[in-house]
Amino acid sequence: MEPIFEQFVRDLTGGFQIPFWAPMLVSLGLVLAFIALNAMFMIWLERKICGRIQRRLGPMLTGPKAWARFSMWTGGWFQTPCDSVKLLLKEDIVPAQVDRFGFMLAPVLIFMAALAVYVPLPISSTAHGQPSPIVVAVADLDIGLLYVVAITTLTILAILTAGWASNNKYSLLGGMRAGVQILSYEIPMLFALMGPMVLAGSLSLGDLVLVQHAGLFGVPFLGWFLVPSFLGAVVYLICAVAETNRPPFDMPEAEQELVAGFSTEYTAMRFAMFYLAEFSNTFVVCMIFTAVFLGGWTLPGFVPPGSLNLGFFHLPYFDLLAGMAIFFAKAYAVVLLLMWIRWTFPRLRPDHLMTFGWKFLLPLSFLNLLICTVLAAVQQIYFGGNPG
Amino acid sequence: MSPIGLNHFLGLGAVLFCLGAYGVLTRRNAIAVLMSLELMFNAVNLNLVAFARFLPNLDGVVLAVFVIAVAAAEAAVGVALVLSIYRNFRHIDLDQVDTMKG
Amino acid sequence: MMRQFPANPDLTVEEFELNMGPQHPSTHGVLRLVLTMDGERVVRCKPVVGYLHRSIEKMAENRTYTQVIPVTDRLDYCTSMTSNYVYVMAVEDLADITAPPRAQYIRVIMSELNRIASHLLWYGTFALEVGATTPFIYGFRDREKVLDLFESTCGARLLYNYLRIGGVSRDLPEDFCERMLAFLDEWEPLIREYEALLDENPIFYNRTKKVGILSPEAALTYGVSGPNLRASGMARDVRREEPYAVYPDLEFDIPVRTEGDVFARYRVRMEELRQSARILRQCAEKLPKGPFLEPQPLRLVLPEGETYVHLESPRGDIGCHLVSKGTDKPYRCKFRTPSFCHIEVFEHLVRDCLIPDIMAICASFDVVLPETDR
Amino acid sequence: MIFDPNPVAFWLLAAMVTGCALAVIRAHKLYHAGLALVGTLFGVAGLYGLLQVWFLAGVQVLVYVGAIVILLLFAIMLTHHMMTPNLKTLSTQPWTAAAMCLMLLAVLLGGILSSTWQTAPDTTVYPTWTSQSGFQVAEAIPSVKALGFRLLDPFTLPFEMVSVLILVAMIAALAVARKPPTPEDPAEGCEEVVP
Repeated sequence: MEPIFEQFVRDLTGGFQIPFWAPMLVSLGLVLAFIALNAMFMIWLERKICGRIQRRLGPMLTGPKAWARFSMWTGGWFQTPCDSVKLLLKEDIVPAQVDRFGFMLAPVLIFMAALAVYVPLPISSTAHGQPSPIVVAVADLDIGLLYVVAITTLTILAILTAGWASNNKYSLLGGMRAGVQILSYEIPMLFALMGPMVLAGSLSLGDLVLVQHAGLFGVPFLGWFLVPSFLGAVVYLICAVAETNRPPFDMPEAEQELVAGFSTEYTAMRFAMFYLAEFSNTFVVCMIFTAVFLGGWTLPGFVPPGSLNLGFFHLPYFDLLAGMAIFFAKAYAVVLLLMWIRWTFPRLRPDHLMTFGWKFLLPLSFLNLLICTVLAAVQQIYFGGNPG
Repeated sequence: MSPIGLNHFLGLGAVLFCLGAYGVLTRRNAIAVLMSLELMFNAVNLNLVAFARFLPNLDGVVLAVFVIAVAAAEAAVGVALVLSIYRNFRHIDLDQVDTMKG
Repeated sequence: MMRQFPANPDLTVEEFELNMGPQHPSTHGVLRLVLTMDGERVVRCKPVVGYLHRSIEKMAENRTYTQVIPVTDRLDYCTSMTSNYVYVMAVEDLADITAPPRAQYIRVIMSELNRIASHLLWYGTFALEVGATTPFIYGFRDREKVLDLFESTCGARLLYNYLRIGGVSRDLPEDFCERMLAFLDEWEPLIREYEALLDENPIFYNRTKKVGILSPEAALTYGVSGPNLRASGMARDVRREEPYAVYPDLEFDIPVRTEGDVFARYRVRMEELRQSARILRQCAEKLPKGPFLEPQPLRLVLPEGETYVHLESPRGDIGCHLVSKGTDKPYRCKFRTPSFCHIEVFEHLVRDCLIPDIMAICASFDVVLPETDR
Repeated sequence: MIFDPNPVAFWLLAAMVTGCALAVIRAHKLYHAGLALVGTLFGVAGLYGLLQVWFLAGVQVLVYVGAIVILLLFAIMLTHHMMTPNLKTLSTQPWTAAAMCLMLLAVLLGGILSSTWQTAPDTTVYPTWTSQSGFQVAEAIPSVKALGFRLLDPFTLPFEMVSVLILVAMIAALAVARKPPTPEDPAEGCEEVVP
């Protein structure tokens, strides 16, 4: 992020040297804005998809009437902003018998985790004014994937704390369920991600994407790790749904069983933070899936030019914008898949969930790791070493 | 501010270790004792990593990885023991778990 | 120092009591289950009813025989027609009145339509209890069409107050049969769609198969009736065993499953939807012309005596025990409602289950609380 | 390059670590002690980051916060009523223990201050694999790859031993925490007991 940001400011102002904290502050602002806006859009989309699947229209009344007349996909645009304002204005209740410290800490913790996890996620790359292409991320960490998985564990902590501090049996059961579920599904998820790690020889998400672009066995179309590590992709996606507590893995907040699970006692802004974090995390797992299995911002055999000259209009940073467009298109394709799953399946039972995770997904992820290791060895021996 | 050297890290490690030791000595609850033990593990790890970076030798980091692995194993067995004690005594107050005294 | 030894050495975690209801998203109204839990496992379950008691039976004692009919609507808001019917049947039995044939057919049509509406409602909520949201909307969408038919007949969509002593309150509209057949033609293929959403789904299969198994013996002991009894392998149906109205003239099967689990109860109800459609088609064909009501005096006085009649409501065997002392008001009007018996079974079935199983089991019995408490 | 951690960051992290550690050993509600332990662990992870050992920082958060502390919190939830504070926090002789620990601290600090360490700037050539040139290329920051090679080259045996240890610990934990089998016990127990 920093080199590009500096370059951008220099381009714009003609040689202005930015202070060292500016990129951090700007990326923090960008991520915050992205989380809020994207979650709003996703909630709207979720309701529309849900409506489509259930043969109804979804929200149609808020927003410009003229658009709503056009089709169901253009109506109700202002629904989620209105809902957010409503949530903001509601009374913030801290029940008398709760543990105040934990009760107040939990939403902050879950939101912090949702925010921090964006750091190593690469959304594009650009060669503009740089000697070699630079990955666009807040910081393309050397330990990217490990960082993401580590930060995710904070979510368990937050949910457990919310469940415990609420001093409500439903909340406690929800918190415990969430803890057990996320903890159990983290293991197959890690092993599923390990396949691509071995293939790329790196933990950095940027490297993973670049390796996929280079291709496996010299064939660019084999490059997406979806192909060599197909089992891993399936296992990861299932585990990711479980990690984000989305249906059919929404045991922790199963409405029909535990009222609202760990968030039963939460209202107003605190509840909104849980809700926002949930959607943010959903999108994050889709972004990770895109970066790790779907080739990130690249398309096989396609390298966008650094700038686009349309004759009358010169568009700099074209490779950056094209990469972002590709990346978000892929990520939203995964989001749509998750939504489709959500509105189709019934909910699992906690013990079935455990059996499924430990006895099915975990061996499958081991198998995937084995396949990937063999493929990586073949690549290394016959095709000139680790591409990473 | 004066530059930070190896001694700063070692000193912090010592403080952390002593806090952990105090916890182990004074806490009566088995889980609290386990937590204090984790503090001591961390103090040791901090020293190892500081040594690895200041007397440049990566072995310290490798050792720290091993310590974390052992700590994980210790916690698993420890919690299992706590649950087992709880099942038999309905409490986990270590001062009262003394049936072996006869 | 005092050392406390456990009362039960097998306990791993502390047992705690969980009040599920009377306000809980999935207890459909106001059922309260007092659960003793060991973690997620249910150790004991004690259903508590009575939160919706409206003393319908007492109210009936202070009204004339005709005035009781709207009260019976409130017995079970999902199938007001059959609640009406069982009361009207008791009065007719005691007064020795026979409704004209057209009225008999209309009553059967209404009962079966109401069975469809009730089962669709059940399908939606049952799916919701196991965590699938989409079937809920499907079920309610098609229930609306049945309600439209009711609305065109008697003007009401929920509490019909349609049946009268000696017939029904008004004749069917002109085009009722055509519209009903059009609805059936459109709707019957959709049953396949409902099943496609749940039947072949491994998650649903795992949630419902071998869960909450009710043996035929236990079912009889607890007085379970209707689809729930038939799912336990007993082919008992009042329509077949003590046929009333025009059921002897109609051909229909009684779906039976032998497993007695949640899945079997679900399947039986799905098959009943088809059978109801079959009955309705026959009724539309055979519906005779003629009067729809044999008018009765406004202040109907029944001879002294008592009677017990029962019929097959969507939920099971609903009965009415009517005692007359020769006045214009019932001396005693007691309803035997299937849901009340079904709730008793929970205590027996829910033991050693997990919380999600409670939901699946409770929902599979199709309990309606107003009927339980009366 | 002389290795020079940022002093502001160090002192902030040191304050966080010490403060949270104090809370761990003094908190009345055990759950709060657990949360404070998370704070300490994050502080230590931050110190690892300050020492540029990012991999270890990640592992610290993943294993300690993600597994060990969660496990401890589960144990707290299973063995305590929800809100009862742990009343008897300290044993009968807190002051003796404090004195002993202070003495220990004095000894440790004295040892640290009286020793002279052979500190040196980090100039090690950490081996890194690249496709062009095989093992080579110097890196001043210990990368994940460098650590991986170090872990598997001279420390292969301990590495494998640790995996055996973890396996043994897992089996032992299961054996200890398992319910004594009863005849009517279902094959699949409830899932919370498995640590």
